Amino acid sequence: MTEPTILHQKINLPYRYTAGDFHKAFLYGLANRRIVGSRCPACLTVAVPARPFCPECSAHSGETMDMKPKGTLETWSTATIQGVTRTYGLIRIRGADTVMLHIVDAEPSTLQVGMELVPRWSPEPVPEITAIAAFIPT
Amino acid sequence: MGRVAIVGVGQSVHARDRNDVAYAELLLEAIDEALADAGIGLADVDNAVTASLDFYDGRTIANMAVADVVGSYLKPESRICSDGIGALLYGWARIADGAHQVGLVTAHCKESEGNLATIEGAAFDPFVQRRLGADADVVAGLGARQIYASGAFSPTDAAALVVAARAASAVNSKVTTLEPMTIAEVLDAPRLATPLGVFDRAPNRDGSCAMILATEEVARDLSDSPVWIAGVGTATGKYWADRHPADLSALDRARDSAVAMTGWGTDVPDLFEVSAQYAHQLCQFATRLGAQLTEAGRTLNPSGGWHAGNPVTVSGLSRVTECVHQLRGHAGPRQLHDAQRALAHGVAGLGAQSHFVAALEVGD
Amino acid sequence: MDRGCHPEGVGAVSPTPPIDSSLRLEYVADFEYSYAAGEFASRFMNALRTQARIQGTRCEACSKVLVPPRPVCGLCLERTAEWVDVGPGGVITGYTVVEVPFIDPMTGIKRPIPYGFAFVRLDGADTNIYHFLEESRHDKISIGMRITAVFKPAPERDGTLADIIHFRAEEPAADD
Amino acid sequence: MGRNAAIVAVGQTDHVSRRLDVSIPEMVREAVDRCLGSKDLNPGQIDAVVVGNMELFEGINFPELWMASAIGAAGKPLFKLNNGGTVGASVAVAAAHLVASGLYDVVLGIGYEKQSEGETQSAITTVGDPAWERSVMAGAIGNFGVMASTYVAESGVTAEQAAKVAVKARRYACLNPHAHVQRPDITVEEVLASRMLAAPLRLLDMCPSSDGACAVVTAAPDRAREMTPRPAWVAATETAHDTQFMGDSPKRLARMRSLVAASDSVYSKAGIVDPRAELDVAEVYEPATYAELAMYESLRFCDWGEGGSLIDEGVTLMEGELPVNPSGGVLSTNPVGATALIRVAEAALQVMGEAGEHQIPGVETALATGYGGNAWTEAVILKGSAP
Repeated sequence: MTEPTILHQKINLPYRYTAGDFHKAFLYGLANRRIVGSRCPACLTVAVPARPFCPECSAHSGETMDMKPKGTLETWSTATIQGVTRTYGLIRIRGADTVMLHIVDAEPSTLQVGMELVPRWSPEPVPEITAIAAFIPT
Repeated sequence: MGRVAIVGVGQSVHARDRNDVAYAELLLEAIDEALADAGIGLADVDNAVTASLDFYDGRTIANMAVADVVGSYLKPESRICSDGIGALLYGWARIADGAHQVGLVTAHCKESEGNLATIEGAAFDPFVQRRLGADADVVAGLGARQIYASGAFSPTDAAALVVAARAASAVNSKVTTLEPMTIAEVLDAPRLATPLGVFDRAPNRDGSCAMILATEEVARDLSDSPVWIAGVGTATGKYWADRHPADLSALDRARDSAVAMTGWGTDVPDLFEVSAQYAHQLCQFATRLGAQLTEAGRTLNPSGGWHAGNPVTVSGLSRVTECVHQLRGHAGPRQLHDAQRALAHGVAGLGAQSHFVAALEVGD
Repeated sequence: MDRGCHPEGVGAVSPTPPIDSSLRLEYVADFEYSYAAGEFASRFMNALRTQARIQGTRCEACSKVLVPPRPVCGLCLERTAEWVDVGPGGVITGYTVVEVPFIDPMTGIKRPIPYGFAFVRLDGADTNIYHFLEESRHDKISIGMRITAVFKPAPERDGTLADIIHFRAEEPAADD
Repeated sequence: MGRNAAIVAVGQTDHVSRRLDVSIPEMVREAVDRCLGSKDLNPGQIDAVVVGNMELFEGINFPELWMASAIGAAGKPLFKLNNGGTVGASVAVAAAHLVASGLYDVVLGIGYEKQSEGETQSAITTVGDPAWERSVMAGAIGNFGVMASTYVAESGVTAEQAAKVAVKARRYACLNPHAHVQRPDITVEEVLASRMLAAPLRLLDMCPSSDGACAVVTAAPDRAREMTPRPAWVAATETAHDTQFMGDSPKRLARMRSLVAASDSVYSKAGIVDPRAELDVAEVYEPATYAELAMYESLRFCDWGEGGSLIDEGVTLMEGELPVNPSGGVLSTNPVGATALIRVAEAALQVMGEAGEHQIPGVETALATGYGGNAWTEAVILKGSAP
């Protein structure tokens, strides 16, 4: 039998994702060093990041709201992905009923559930999740 | 609705780097075995439902690659982009409603061919998550810490399931035999995504699975002891970041809707084949389905389960396949005494968002 | 959780965001795959790379020679058995000239236009393959036209269908 | 054994080149809200959701799980299909089977694509096998160009006849508020003068690239009758594929064998002997002008080689014997994952008598088809009375 042929190929494609009003509010908020959430007019769930539909009841979100730029750590995990070691956390912004994924910049052994974290803003004021470089302990 | 049976099952050898075969050839191994098991030819099949994922297969409309081997020329083939039990459910519906008589259900995947971190990365929310560069292991690690913190299960419970799965791999000819391992070795292994270690995730595998479904009339003609699909169910939970990992309402609903079709009442099935890519999830899902973790390797995942080595998408049908072998009494060294009823479970998505359950039984 | 009261930590309600400007997040998928070509493609590619031979497989049931070669004849649902040399000559069974550019996902860059693109039935084959034509002038191409494969030089061949650069007319087109 | 299923509600976005005002989940939700709103249904009445989309077109893996809450599917059975352009019709067929089997009473089917967010022509090139067609693919357009050339050679159809299809589509699109390309003043001369993309296909011979979504509710008989006065009953469905490799089907478009097989099957199941006489309207998946003419033949609306004559004689115009694509068709609107579901949805609107300005009077029997993958077909017959 012939030696198996392995085809090393790439799928290399550009994409561009249009943010609707609520993601726009959140991302432009980050660029202005603000954390923006949204509230469900039906069940009053507060979601951070802001989003167009309630994660609890699927209703259209109502108003957006500015949140205090601090939160608590609910869980974390340290992993090495594509050669980069990082600690990721799920952070509950104060007043939010949801958690958000971000990078936690702290020695993992010092992390505790419920500890307070604040954003360390990136020097670049971009409308991207990376406008927060990481969350850090207060 | 008409009664539907499984009259043939087949699997490829599941192994790391099946680079001796292309997708279609890999799937053909399973289809050949399933057809031989049923005692029919591909021409006898009147419809196919396949399960596969474009990102893993590395091509768009990836079911095109298997059109010939599933025999879909001028015939129906439909494709579910999720766990194979989703395809089984749809294949069941196409026969239960009287539209078809003999169906082929397949799943295939080669985890070794793509870069899993980028493939899994594409499942993250593109607005507020994807740029952070996480992968499915991180989602599992975040969840595992919460599960362990709740006290429901410990890393030792999870490690014990990994140990049992590795031991079971030695008596499952369709998977690569894994090195036996102790609980301590699993716990002390290098970390994957804390608190999870590298053996908490099922091994990277290539493989396929196929089965033949038939109406009651055809099934009785082909077999003295068809395995009946007594119930099917599925549900999808909230997106991973919006759902606490202890929220298993989607699994509950999938199980409840499958069991409600069976008439089993509150009787506990004789056998549970449960899918979970991460060991702590296996503790959760198996317990929630009603299995005893201490029975791992016996009435819980006698096949070894996903941790004995199946690819994503295929695990669910591999679980069904083991149930079929057990219910027929053809499970060889793994055979349970007098198994009559079984639950097979499949799962898909970041943080196990979608659950699928098939209830299987033998007897009239 | 009491959702009836104003949640703690919430500051001033921000104004409705501007909807006149859109925000689009860029993302470049860069997926790397190591596709196993499998038994049939491996054998085909090896013959193409080392000997510039093009091969198909014959279905035992219907006797059709199938290119690309494959394990199962999709029409008969039977295994193929025999390997058969086909081409390098053949006929055009359908064609176009592509004049619209798009990104080649294998390279991430746009292919130059225009280029001839055809259904080619190789001599000895019963199926067609898609491939490029050397000719990109529409009025110089026709169905039934005889063409032949132009191979890359042996050292440059890497065992893909692109080892055939394109197909060239057996009879050169008269210049206008 | 199985029970009947009927389409009771339809909703679509207004399809355009670029929806820069909404994200993918918001766009899909818009179709869902319109669909449920059209019959005053609420999300709590939906038992299961089926979604059709091509993941690589938008680059999102498991998109249905990402948008589960947005489409009201969280906590429910949720299925994702992907089989190319046919997928929207596959969604409708899956919904019908899931209902007919008795498993679910009410199923929401969704198809969508936001083509502006990716590179569809490039992504579709990855449909080719990495060992075979991929390195020599030329997107959907190159493929269609070759297919059209074989059809022209086979049937002698002319560019003018094809252009008449383009004119019909874009004019009827003006009667459909959701249609993308609406050109009331389009002429045959304009089509023939438009830019050549892949001969014989010119710009105006091709379907556009659209952002859009479509949603359809399918229900069991008792529920259907509660939800709407005149449901569109699913009288017959069929799926037929061609083989794995594109070069296997000798002529592809001309005498498209999967379309012949699938349409013959649904005609037979629905008791239709002469489709031209017995169908009241057809919504066919025509990716290019030439394809519609070729499909007339495979669908047995006319004899082989007579597709061009059919458009010349006006048979498929709205006032003709068998109107084809009064919605404007794929030539006017093409959000790929939604496109074939729109065919089914438009056929359902015709049967329900809700098609508005492009309503054909008195539709009792309608055909919808999906086309995609390697010349695959999905065919559905809807009727005004329960089978």
